[in-house]
Amino acid sequence: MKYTVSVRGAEIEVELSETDSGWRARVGDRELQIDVERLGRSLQHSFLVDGRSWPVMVERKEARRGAKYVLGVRGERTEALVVDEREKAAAAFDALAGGGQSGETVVESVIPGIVNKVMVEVGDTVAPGQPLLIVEAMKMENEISCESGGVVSKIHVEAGVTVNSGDPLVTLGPEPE
Amino acid sequence: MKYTVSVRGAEIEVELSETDSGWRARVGDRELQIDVERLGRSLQHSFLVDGRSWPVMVERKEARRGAKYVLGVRGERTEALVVDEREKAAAAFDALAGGGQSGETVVESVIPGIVNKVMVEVGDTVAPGQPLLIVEAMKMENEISCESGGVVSKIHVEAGVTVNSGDPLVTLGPEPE
Amino acid sequence: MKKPFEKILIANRGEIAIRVIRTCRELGVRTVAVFSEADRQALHVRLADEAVCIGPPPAAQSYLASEKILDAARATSSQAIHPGYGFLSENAGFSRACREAGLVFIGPSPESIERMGDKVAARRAMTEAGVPVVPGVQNSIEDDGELEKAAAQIGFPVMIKAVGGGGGKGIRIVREPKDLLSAARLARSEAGKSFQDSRIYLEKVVENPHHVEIQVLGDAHGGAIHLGERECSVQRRHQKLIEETPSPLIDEKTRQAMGEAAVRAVQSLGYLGAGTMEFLVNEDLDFFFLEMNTRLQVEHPVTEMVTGVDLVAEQLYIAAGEPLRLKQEDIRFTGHAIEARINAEDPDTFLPATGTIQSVEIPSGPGVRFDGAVYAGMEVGLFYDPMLAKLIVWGADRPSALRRLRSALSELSLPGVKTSAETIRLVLEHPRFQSGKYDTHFLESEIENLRGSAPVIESEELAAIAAVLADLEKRRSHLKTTGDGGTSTGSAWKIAGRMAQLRRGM
Amino acid sequence: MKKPFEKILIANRGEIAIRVIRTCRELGVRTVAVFSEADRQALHVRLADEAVCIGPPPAAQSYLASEKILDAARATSSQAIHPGYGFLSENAGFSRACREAGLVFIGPSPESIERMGDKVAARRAMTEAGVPVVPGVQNSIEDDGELEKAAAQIGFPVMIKAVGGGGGKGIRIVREPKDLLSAARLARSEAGKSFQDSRIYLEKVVENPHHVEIQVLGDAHGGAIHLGERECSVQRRHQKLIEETPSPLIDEKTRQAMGEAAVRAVQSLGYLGAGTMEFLVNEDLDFFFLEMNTRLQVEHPVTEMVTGVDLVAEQLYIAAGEPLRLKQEDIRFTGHAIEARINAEDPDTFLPATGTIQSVEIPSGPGVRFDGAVYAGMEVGLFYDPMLAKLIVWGADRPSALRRLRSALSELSLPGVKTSAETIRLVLEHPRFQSGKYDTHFLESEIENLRGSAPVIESEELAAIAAVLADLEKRRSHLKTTGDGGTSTGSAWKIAGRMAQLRRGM
Repeated sequence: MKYTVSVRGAEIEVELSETDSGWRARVGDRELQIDVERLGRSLQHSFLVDGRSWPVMVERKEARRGAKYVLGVRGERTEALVVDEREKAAAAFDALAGGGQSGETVVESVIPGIVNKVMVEVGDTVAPGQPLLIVEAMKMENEISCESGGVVSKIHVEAGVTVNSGDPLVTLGPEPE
Repeated sequence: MKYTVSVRGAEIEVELSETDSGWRARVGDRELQIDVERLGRSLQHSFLVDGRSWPVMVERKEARRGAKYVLGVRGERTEALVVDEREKAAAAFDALAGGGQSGETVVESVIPGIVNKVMVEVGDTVAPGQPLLIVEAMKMENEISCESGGVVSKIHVEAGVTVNSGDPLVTLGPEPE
Repeated sequence: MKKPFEKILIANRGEIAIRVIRTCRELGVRTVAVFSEADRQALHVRLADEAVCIGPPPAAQSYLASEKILDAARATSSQAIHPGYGFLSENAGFSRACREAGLVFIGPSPESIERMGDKVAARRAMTEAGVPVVPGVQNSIEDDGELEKAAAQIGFPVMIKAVGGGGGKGIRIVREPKDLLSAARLARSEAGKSFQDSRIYLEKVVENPHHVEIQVLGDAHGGAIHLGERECSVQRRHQKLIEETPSPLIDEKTRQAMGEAAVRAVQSLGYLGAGTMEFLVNEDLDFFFLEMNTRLQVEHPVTEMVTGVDLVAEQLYIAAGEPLRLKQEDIRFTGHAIEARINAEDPDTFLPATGTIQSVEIPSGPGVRFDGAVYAGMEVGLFYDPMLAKLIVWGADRPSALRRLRSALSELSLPGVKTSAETIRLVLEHPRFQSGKYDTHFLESEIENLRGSAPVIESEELAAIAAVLADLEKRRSHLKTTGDGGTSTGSAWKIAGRMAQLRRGM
Repeated sequence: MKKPFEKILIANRGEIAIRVIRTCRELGVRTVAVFSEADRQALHVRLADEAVCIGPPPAAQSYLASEKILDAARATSSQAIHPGYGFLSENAGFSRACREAGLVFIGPSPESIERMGDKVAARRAMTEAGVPVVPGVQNSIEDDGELEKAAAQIGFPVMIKAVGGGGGKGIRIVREPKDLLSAARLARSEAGKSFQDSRIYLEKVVENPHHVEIQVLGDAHGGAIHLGERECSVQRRHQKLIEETPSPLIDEKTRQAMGEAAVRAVQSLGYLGAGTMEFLVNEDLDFFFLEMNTRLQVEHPVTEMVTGVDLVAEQLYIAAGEPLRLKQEDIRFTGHAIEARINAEDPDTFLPATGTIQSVEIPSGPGVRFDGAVYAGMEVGLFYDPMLAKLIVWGADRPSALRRLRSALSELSLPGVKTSAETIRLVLEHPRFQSGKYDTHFLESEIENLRGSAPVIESEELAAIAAVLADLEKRRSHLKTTGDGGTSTGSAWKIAGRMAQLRRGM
């Protein structure tokens, strides 16, 4: 079985086969012997890879394409996205279809928190760097501003609403020419 | 609902009723307000009993009659056996039917371990205090002897066998008169 | 041993409530926890002897609601209230309300808190006591015009600070005149929310400053001692991340002078309890009073590690009216201690993170202390401070302590939430931190370089392999559950499982 | 800092393997764990850098299999082997095999081990070095007749001891002549199994003895220091349960004399590495050499807590040929430390217990150290020593340390297996232990009284209520799963669940 995994921006090809005592993995031109045990029903796993010991905490996250895992090894977290061929094709299609959607920009929350104040209205023309709203978290107020200018075409939230990281806050359309 | 619970040899009657905010328990002439939360899927529970806080670790054990629980509170373990009326009747019947079974004594292992040596054979007459076998645990050898004498009628184990606490080792019949 | 009190209430949550409970339990003092509805399952509730719910999650309706806390203290017959840090700990009104209710407030008098809480008044008091302060204005400034004038006079960059508070809230550094008014607006609003006092003032920015603070204790009989310094210059967003003692910056002469200045200040204030004098120290080892924290500090454990003194126990005995149990000459310093704050935060943005902690593995062993409030299943929300725990280590010297912290961090695992542990590990690898030559700008100016230098585990490869195996496991268990039986191929970890079974059968 | 080695193999398991890994990780020394098939998931395997399976569960086929361990060391290019305690740690043959294989054995020379391992030879060597020994025979005794004669000469009660070993194995105390031969038979068999040497000898029983031992370090250059004493008199079945330092029994003069005797012995032996001179001390403070443990002791952490010295690090540097990094005058003692051994054992019988640890909650906070090998899901079996962990605390004085230990114990929870924690708590409550006036008979003679005095939690009532609620929960969840839907009455904890949901919706 052959898989593509995206780790820290790099695409890594992993070829796996089952052996009598565990797994054999081929990564690039290296071949590794792997013995792995999961500790009970926990997230903790013990990997022995060619005799080296790696405790790996495996968390599964939702992802749009493929399966995303957060792997914690000795306090270090690494995210890995497992993509199969079908998913790769779909992602490529998405990219072709254009993520930019006709010059629109969506300003997303970079922080989970509570919207404290919305400082713009639909139809406002905003300049690059202009503060759009304030999101409060742990009593710290954080101004959310836009990187590029435009015209506010949609406001997705109102004051008092709870938002998570990545939630859309404001959509900006292109400035009228 | 009324329950009988056996704790450290004492039988405690508990009457429980559900309230808006938790439970009301009547134990003897005391009435207690109880708010309880289980922590996720863990064994740990947080009890607030009339404002006092008790973290309680709840383990369920198998028991012949009723349900046995081991309750860990701040490092102290207490065993409690919940008995309902039907089970109490059955236990009483068992007692009446006689646990002694015609003068036979079963010597049980007081320790989990591995039987190292069996020093008697079926038919042997043994004196009170005589060593019957050796059970080894953690490299310590422990002589298992009988409290009263008799004739060995059955040997339940052989050298090399693993035994748990309470497992029958040797059955002694009455001495011929 | 005489108990300082029979029963006290702890008006706080999280690790500091647990810290106080631990000392009380040792001294035989019964504890009453208070909790908001969001904290019913919290560890401080379970570890306390009693617990009282004081309202809904928002702090204003629970941990900041003085009246509810006083009611809880009366209902439980508590003799005293320990405020921890944050929340009501530096609220003079609360200290006064305790006094009026006949309860002992474990901390200084309302008058001391007011004097030091008003950062402008504190600066004046220190100047009078002969302690140098950071150059700046003498009063708070309301008017925008005045603000612009004062800032120009001091010269950019200037620091906007809240009159009413500390802890990084309401602070803005302004580099250009054009940003002054917008920064002031945000600072006022934050300050108002955090301290119920929206007044601000201006200070000169001390260039390349070190944040060095002195721990002090004062009793009700005029006694005052200091317990050495703490270096707290690893900060981001004006929040400390790593603290250590002794400071790698200052020399013995400066240490002595700062300690003496701090004791002088405590005596001139008639200060009661544990407190911290914060100083900025520049590269010439000149030191300037910054503010006084009239409470226990988050980073107090490093002082405990090198002195062997239990600061919470001393707080309790002082509050009970006892004279100081330690003289200045009893305070001896051994080795080096470092604290790392484990916050729920995104290491890429330093912003608070949320999630459910799936399991807890905490470091242990020689010289390792973990003051935490975490448990498996804990939901980390947005209502309160994101600090989850503190990892503190002691070593015979600074290099040993650094190595031990790095080693201990590798044993910490709190899957389900991102933490500051990654940032801390990066800092520990940095040559400037290792050399001890770092100031308060260090972290924010170096963080991008730090991230670039992220030590890659063997192990992008390992990550890829582990992810594939985890995914395989997921698919197979899915097959087993939803498929039609015959096609089940079993677990990806099956070899392990089978071996384990064989073993059990032996 | 120079590393003592690049990579070492740890020929042990459990908490001591982890203890060694922690120091190595700090020093930048890579570690190789070995494990039996029963330990594939063990914590020491996960914490080490590398791991090698060395055979089936029985120790004779894995942790005692020298050849397999040497093979593993060679295969992993390890430079040295740390034996921990138990297993091969006092096996002269193994020390010699390491030497012959070109590997450094982190411990004394085979000659030293042989001399001290033969308890009869050790007694002779000590007598020659001018260190007092317990009265007894000069040689081992094979013949039953001779045994009876010698015992009569010494006078009952006598102690049967194994020539080849320590650690309580092969020891029998005999009070009456009639029990002598049966006790000797068991002692010989146990000794043969534990030490591959079934020889025994006899010693006089010292009445009401204290077990006090001195920690020593010797280097390859003739250097020798001691690190004070440990009192280890809380024992049952000849196994220590609680250890502390300083000893509450001995005075400064005795401490000095014992320390000097121990250093003299180390020098006269040319002893290399960490070792412990065990003494019996009677009520008149006369001390008698009992035996020398030529390895790290289980209870070494109490010494580390009061001196700040990392004994494992010193072992590594000594083994690497360095001269001692510490002089006698560098060793300063601060405060009081106590260790409690957390064994898997039935508190009613002191016999080993088995089970699966369901979850792990470990104590933490100021002055608390936990050296453990436990994890949630761990199966505690019968193959190895039942010790799961050690809880060590430091306090400014003995009463503070005792209070801290009691407090820390209340935070320890390992559901699924019975442990010695309950016995330890009972001991801590006992006035004789609190007063420090206890000898090696204390625990076994007082245990029944101790059990009678078991502090009853509020809480037989609480236990009853909790059990009923748990039972209710069980029945209701059963109903929900197997019943026909409509009759489900939900969880007994449902109120909590509903409130939690409401909160999340806020």
